[in-house]
Parts: sequence; structure tokens; C-alpha cells
Amino acid sequence: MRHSTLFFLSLACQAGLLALLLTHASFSESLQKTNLARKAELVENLRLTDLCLFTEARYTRHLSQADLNTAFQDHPLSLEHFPSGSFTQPTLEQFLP
Amino acid sequence: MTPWIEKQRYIIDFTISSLLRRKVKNIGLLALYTLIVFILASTMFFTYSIKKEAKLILQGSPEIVVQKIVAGRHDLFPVDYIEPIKAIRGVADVESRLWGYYYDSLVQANYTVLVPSRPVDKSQSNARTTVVVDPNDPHAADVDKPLYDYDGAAPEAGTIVIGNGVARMREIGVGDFMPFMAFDGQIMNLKVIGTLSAESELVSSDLILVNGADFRKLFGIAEQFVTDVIVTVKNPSEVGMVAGKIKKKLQSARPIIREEILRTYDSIFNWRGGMMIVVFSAAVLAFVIFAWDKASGLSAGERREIGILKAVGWETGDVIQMKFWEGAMVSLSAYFSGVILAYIHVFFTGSAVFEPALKGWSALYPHFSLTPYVNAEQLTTLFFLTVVPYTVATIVPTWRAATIDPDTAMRHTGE
Amino acid sequence: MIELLNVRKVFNAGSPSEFSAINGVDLRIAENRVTVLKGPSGSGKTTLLSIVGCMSRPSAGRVKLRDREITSLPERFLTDIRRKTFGFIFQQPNLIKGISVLENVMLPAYPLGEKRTTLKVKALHGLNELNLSGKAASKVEWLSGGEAQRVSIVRALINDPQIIIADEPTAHLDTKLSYRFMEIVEQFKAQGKTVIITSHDPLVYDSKTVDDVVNLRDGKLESEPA
Amino acid sequence: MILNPTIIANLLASYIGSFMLLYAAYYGVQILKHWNIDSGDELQLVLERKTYLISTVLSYVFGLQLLSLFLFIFTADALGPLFVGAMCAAGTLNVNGFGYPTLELKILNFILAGLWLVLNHADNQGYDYPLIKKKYWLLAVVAPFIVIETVLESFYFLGMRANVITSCCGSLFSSENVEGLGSEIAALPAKPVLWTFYLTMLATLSCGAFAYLKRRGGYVYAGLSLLMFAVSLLAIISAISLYIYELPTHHCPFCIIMEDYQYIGYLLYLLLFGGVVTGMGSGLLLPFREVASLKPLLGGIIGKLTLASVLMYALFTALVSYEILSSSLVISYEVVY
Repeated sequence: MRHSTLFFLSLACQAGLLALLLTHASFSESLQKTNLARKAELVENLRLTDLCLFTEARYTRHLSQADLNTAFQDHPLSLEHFPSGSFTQPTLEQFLP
Repeated sequence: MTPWIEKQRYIIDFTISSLLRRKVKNIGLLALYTLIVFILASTMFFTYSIKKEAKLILQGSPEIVVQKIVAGRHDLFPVDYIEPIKAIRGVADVESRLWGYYYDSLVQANYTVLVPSRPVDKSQSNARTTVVVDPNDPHAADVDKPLYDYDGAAPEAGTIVIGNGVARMREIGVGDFMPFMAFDGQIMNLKVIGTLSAESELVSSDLILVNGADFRKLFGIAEQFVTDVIVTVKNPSEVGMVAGKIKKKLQSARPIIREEILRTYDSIFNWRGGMMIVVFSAAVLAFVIFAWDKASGLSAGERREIGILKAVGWETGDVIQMKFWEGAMVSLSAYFSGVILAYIHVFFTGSAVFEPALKGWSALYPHFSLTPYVNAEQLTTLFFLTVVPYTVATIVPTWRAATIDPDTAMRHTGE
Repeated sequence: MIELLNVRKVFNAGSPSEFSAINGVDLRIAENRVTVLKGPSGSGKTTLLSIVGCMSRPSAGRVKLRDREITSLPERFLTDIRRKTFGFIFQQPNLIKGISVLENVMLPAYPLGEKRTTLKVKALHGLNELNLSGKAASKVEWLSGGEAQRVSIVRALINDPQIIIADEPTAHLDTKLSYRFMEIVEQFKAQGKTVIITSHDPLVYDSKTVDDVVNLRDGKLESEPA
Repeated sequence: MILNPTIIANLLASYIGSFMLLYAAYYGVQILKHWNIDSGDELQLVLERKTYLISTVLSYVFGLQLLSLFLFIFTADALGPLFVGAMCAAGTLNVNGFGYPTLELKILNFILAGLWLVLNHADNQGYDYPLIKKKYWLLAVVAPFIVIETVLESFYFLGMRANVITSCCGSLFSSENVEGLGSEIAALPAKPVLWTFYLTMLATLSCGAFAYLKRRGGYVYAGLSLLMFAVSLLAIISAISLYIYELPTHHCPFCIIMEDYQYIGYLLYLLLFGGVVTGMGSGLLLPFREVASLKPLLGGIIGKLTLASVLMYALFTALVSYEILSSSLVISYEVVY
């Protein structure tokens, strides 16, 4: 087989695979819809405000509720001593417009 | 048109065989390139999905949360404040919330202890599943496992409902007792009467739902205080205005609007995604320099090859096309494989590479699988961040290579 | 067929290392003849050949091909003329390693975008003519010196050029192979092609096949043929 | 500033584009200064080689410009949630005064880069570089625009502050808000606009067909193709978008490139941009028909460009008509907003 045919074939394969994954994405998106709706319902019932992503310290748990009694985070741009600080910041935009 | 296509195919044929002749070098480049795309794509997929997930899930969170601030610090909210807020026009309802954190020294984890308010009444959907769990039969609930074995009602005194993460960490389940140390040193043994489902871990992993009286006993909070209050507004478009009125009326109050929370999460993950990319841009830059170097530092063999091509009748434009295809092959393959691998990494293996960073020092980390949200915007952004710099870095070296004099082939005497 | 008028070629113009490889050469190369450019090394043979073969442009003077002025044509047109008119045989076989003999032969035709099947037939036919049909699929590295030379001749002929240009073709060949090469040149002539060879090998310029000998020294033509 | 991957990508693209163009323009000026086709000097040979570099660079810039135009709109759209009241690109572009000018310049630069490539292609067909000076003058004209675009884009993105109250497409492009060009276009009655669109399109297409077949009226067609571009954009805002969104009040030219509408906008805009570049390109080449070295070829090139332009406009019209016919929205009476 010619190299160019192989090239286009492999390109098509990769694009096809990607398309397959994107289909998977949109498929699981609709599949997850009820699941998401139920999670949202739980959030609504329990009046939750935040994701349970960062549980290492108290003040990282409910980011939007900013528990201010904690060191190292009074300034919104202060460096975090907790590793999750590299992923989130103490909340910035919580003040009314 | 056909000669043009045929010509491109010839050029591609030749380009591939010339790439294959320098296998090690080119596979190294391809692997490095794929790695760069993979890291950037994983970051983008992860942050984007979590952003979207947060946006969808937190759609149900309270419209306005009002806290009390004393000296710039979060303080308990006096029940007396509730009536003045209720009196504000446009306010539909004000509910108090009782919640806090509890540090478990046994497993060194922080739990969120929460007193559930009454469930939101949705007359149109009363179909919420309530499963009474028989403590003697641990598999009773598996028959038709609902997402939540919990109907939203506050647990009775002496009982708790725990999040799945707590259950996992403490290795306890329904029917077990969990000891808590109250503020005054008293030990309270609370009975677990239910767990929140594993699927909801992203929001509920560390929750412990308790009865209001137990909560006050545990933390020593007097009856005239609550943690904060939730305000519901009659007309959703007036949320901002109502929040402003609350702030005006109660100077020490700090209203937090749902939209702000959502926007903030959006910003956080945007910022973090951007941060990651800025950090990785050093890697991208290093790669671009590497690509530049590889493209401009033609070996004697490569120069000779191009000289021969030009001597036998290839034009500068043809050589540029050849180099274009070379770049296109490398970058398209790297782009596609990087994106595909990143997708698998983030959505099938649960971001195994990122987990340590995300987890940080958390003792209690939720198990969750992200719902994939991938759109054209992310893919185009990735393309711009990876393929474009690579391509640009190779233009000038390409042109240099393509303008090698054809008579170098003639002047070449020794082998 | 090819006419050079007062052609000069200066390298590194304006810098201290400036030197002129060709100094005002007037030359006519007639059709269907075998012309040899003869001269010691450094006499400007190869430079002249590359100007004649449209590979490079003179610094001054005019070059005419079939009465068409081609001196100041842009490279892309020059290349187009070159690949259709000239076939090049180099001192070294100059084959590209790692691809098959057949692909090497087809290489000059790639930019023309001919259909692959017809091109392949043409290439195989050319290889057959020079007794190389058995080697079509083999890699270039496996060829002997004489075979490599013949492959490069087939490659020079793939676009059916009118003029064959050979630069010191016998420099790396033994006597037997050199004679074999001159036989091939003889065939070219019989087919009505024009052949231009640079050489300082008596075996070439004394051959009965050769019609004209041009002497070159220090970038100028020597008036009296030796 | 908002640190977002897509914003970084945008800025990166525009800096790279500007840099490449300036680089090319620098050599363009060298060529303008020292070009002498009759010389065989090394300088001339070097300059001739540089032309390859410049056209390669320009083709990349052109591609980049097209992609970044869409990326820009994408970004503006994706940033919507960060701003109070902004729901799509129409709102975020209004976050500060640099949004819309950047977009307009992007469109202009795309067209200019396309025209340059057309000129370059024609020039490459002539054996004596007949258009070389014009080509590099045009390059010198295009370069500052791209630089200005980059500057504006930087100001736009760097000047963004999240949580700024901005208008969204709901108020900006609805006729309630009677200020601004956007709303004035939107306020145009849909039906007459559609009529105008179809009539001008008919005129354009027939003029194009005439120009293609009879090789006359090329200038008229070039002018019409530009006019048609403007009319089409207008029609998209004031009428066509209504049919695509199936809402009688949603006038937004950006939302149609979103996933929700099957990315139909891409196809529409690609055809439209393609149509205007090829159409104007054919007009651009017309004055050079009599250049000796181009005479035998230029007619063909112009014809091809005209044909391409006509076909793209025709396809655009067909697509628009399909959208209108398959839409469940019926404007049977004049909606008074």
C-alpha cells in the first residue's frame, strides 16, 4: 500500500476514534442527565452550596461560604499552604456588584 | 485538479518514507508532542467538565445565603435577624441553616455536619423514592437501588445519615453507632440510619446529617443562633435587588447570591485551567524550541537529500509542501493521539495523573466520575495552543531547507 | 539549441572573498550532438554546466534556450523548464537511500503529478532498458557502483528530456564501466538527444561519440580546442 | 484580565499572526526597495527566495486569521457566564469598548489577507513577477491593520473584569433598546429585509453568471459581492437568525455557530467569507488582464474566482432558504416589536 494511503487511513482512524469518543461524550451526557438532576435535587434539598472536592481543610470545603477564621487566606491572592490551593483560590468575587 | 492531488500524494509518500528513515528522532519528537497535547488536553477536559458539572449541580443551591460578619469574620447568625429580612418586599421565605465542621481525629478527616431543612416541596414531582432500609438485611436496598436512600427529612434525635465517603473511611454502615465528642467533652453515640448514595459523592461525600437538637448539643450553640439563613425570592429577577436591601437593612449581614457562587466556580476553574496552561507553557516553549532546532538543524544527509530533490527537478515550492506535510503529519498525529489519550485519562481512568494534586492532603476524597463535556471550543483552543506554535516555529527553517541550491548535488563529491 | 552570451557568474559579490567562476563565456551548443566541457578542476566546468542546465542563474549575460530568453526567469519557471528539458547525471549516483530503486527513478516526476500507474510503467520500462528490471524493488544501498550509476541514468530519463547533462560521469567508474557509459551516450545520440558532459577523462573526450569539445580554463573558453 | 485557556489561545494566535506578518512585511519592504528582475546579483536571488518565505508566511497567517476569527467568537461566547447579564458573544463583546472593533477588524483583515493571496497566486503565474510591487504594497497596507487588531484584542482581553454588568443579546439585539447599530439592524422589519436579500442576491448571482460567461461586468460583480456580503450579514441579524432560532425576537449573529444549532453558522459564514474573498479577488485581478505575461492565464483565474464566488453565494442562499423553509417560525404578518 502507498504510504499516503496509509497516512490518510490512520488519520481517518484517529479522527474516527475521536468522533467516537465525542459521541460517547454526548451519549453519556444525556445518560447522566437524570443522575445530574438527582444530584441537583439533593443539593436543593440539603441547601448545599459547594462541591465536595477539596476536603483537606475546613475552609476549603465550602469555598463559597468562606470560613474566615483560618490562617493564610485573608488576602484573596495569598498563597495557599494547602496543596489544593494550587487548584482553587479563596473566593474572590463574593461581593455584590 | 487530479494532477494536483496526485502530486500531493507523491509528496506525502516521499515525506513518510523520509520520516521513517529517521525513525528514532521523529518518534521522539512525536512522543514529546503527544505528551504536551495530552497534558494540556487533560487539564482542559478536567477543568471544563468540573466547571460544567458544578454549574449543573449547583443550579439547585439556595438563591441567597445570608451570613453574619463580625470584624470581618464569619459569626453565628442571630435568629432575631430573620424577621426583618422576612419583612423585605420580594422575599418569599427565610429558612435557617445549621451546619458546621467536625474534625475526626481517628481518621484525620473533616466532616460537614448539617441539619437538613425540610425538603423542597415540588408538587409536580412527588415521586421521590423513599426506601426504608431493613437493618437486618444489608442487601435489601440493592434490589432497585435508588440514587438516594434518603428522603430529605431530618433524622430523629440520636440518629444520623452519613455520606458515602464517611461510611467508606470509618467502615461503618446502617445500624452502626458513631461516637462524637461534644464541645463540653461529652461523648455522644449516634446511630447511623442511612447513607447517601455513592453516585452523589461529588456533593455529599463528607456529609453527616444530624437532628437539630443533637447539633446544638454537639457544638453548644444556643437556641437564639443559627449558622446562617437562606432567603428565597418571589421573582428570580429580583435576587440582586433583594440582596442589596438585606445588606442595607442589616449592615453586618453578608448575602451570597447563587449566581455569584456559580460565576465564582466558573472563574476558579477558568483561572486554574489558565494557570496550568501558563505553567505548561514553559513546556510548550521548550518543545517549540526543540522543534525549531530539529527543523533548522538539518543533518548533512537531509541537506544532501533536499539538494538531490532540487537537482532532479523539484521546485522550492515542492520542498516547502513536503515540509508542510511533514509538519502536518507530525502535528495531526500528535494532536489526535494526545486528545484521545487525554479523553481516556480524564473520563475513563478518573484523571489518574491529576488525582494526587487534586487530592492534596485530603483524608476524605470523594470518588466520582466526571460526565464528559467536550466541545469544539476546547478542541480549537487546544489546536491553537499546540499545533499553531509548532507550525510557526518550523516555517523559517522549512524555507531555509527548501532554498538549498540545487547544484549542491553537483558539487557534492565525497560520499 | 542553447546559447550563452557573455555569461558571468560571480560568487560572494561585494565581499572580500568575491571571485568570478565564469568570466564572459560565449557558447553555442548544438542540437543532437555530444558536447564535452573539458578543463582542470576549478576551471568553472560545473558552474557553467549548472547555468546551462538552468540550475542557477548567471550574474550577468544572457542564456537562451531554443531562442527563448531564460536568463531572468523566476526559479519556479526555470525549474519547470529544467525538469521537462534536462536530465541530470551526476558524478555521484546521488540516489536517495532508504527508498527503493523504483521510487528513486520516479522521483523527478513527482511534482508533475502524473498518474502513478503510468509513471510506474514508464519507470519499469526505463529500468528494463538498462537491464535493471530485477532491481526495481531493492533498496539503493544494495546496488553496486555500476548499477547505481545506471539507476541514476534511468532517473535522468524519466521525464523524457531532450538534453542530457552529465557531470564527470566516469569519475568513479572503472574503465569497463566507463566504456559501458559511453555506449549509453551513443544510444542517447541515436535517439536524437543532445548530450552535454563535463569531464577531464580522455576516455570520454577522445571517444568517437563526442562531437564537440569545449576547453575551459579559469572561467574562460580557450580559443583553440586541444 | 481573566486567565482562561481560550483567551490565552486567542492572544497567542494574534501575537503570532502579527509577528509573522511584520516579519513578512519587513522583507516585503526590502523587496520593494531592491527589486531588479533583470539583475542576476546575489541580492536579487536572495530576494526572489524571500518571496517564497513571504507567501508561505502569508498563507499561514490567512489560515490563522480564519481560525482565529471563529475562535474569537467562540471565546466571547464561552465567557458569557462570567459577566452578569451577558448570555452570549453579543454581550461579552460589549464588556468593553474594544470587543466589537476587534471583531470588525478581524473580518476586514481576513478579507484583506485573502485578497493578498489571490494577488500572490496571480503573480506566481507570470514569468516576470508582474505584480510584485503591487503585491508588496498591499502587504504594507495589510500589516498595520493586523497589528492594530492585535493591540485592540489585547486591550479587549486584558481589560476584561469578570462580573461586569453588560447587556446580553437579549437586550442588545432587540429593538427595545433603540441605541446602537446592532439594534437598529435588528429593528429592520424582517420581511422587507428578506425581500431585499433575495433581490440583491438574484442580481448578484445573475451578474456573476454574466461575468463568468461573457467575461464582462467583472467590476460590477466585485462591487456587488461586497455589497452582498454586507446585505447578507444584515439579513442574518435581522431576519435569517429568527428562522434559525425559531424565535421572533432573538436577533443574534453569533449564537448560530453554537452547538445548539448544529454549527450551521460555520457553514453559512464560511460560504459568505469565501464568496466575498473570491468575488472581490476576481475584481482585484481585472486591471492586470493586459499584462503581457499574465494575459494567457489571468482570464482563466478570474473566471474560476468568479465561478467559485457565485457558487458559494448560491449555496449560501440555498442553505438560508432551506433554513427558512424548514423553520417552524412563520412571519405571516409584520411583527411590531
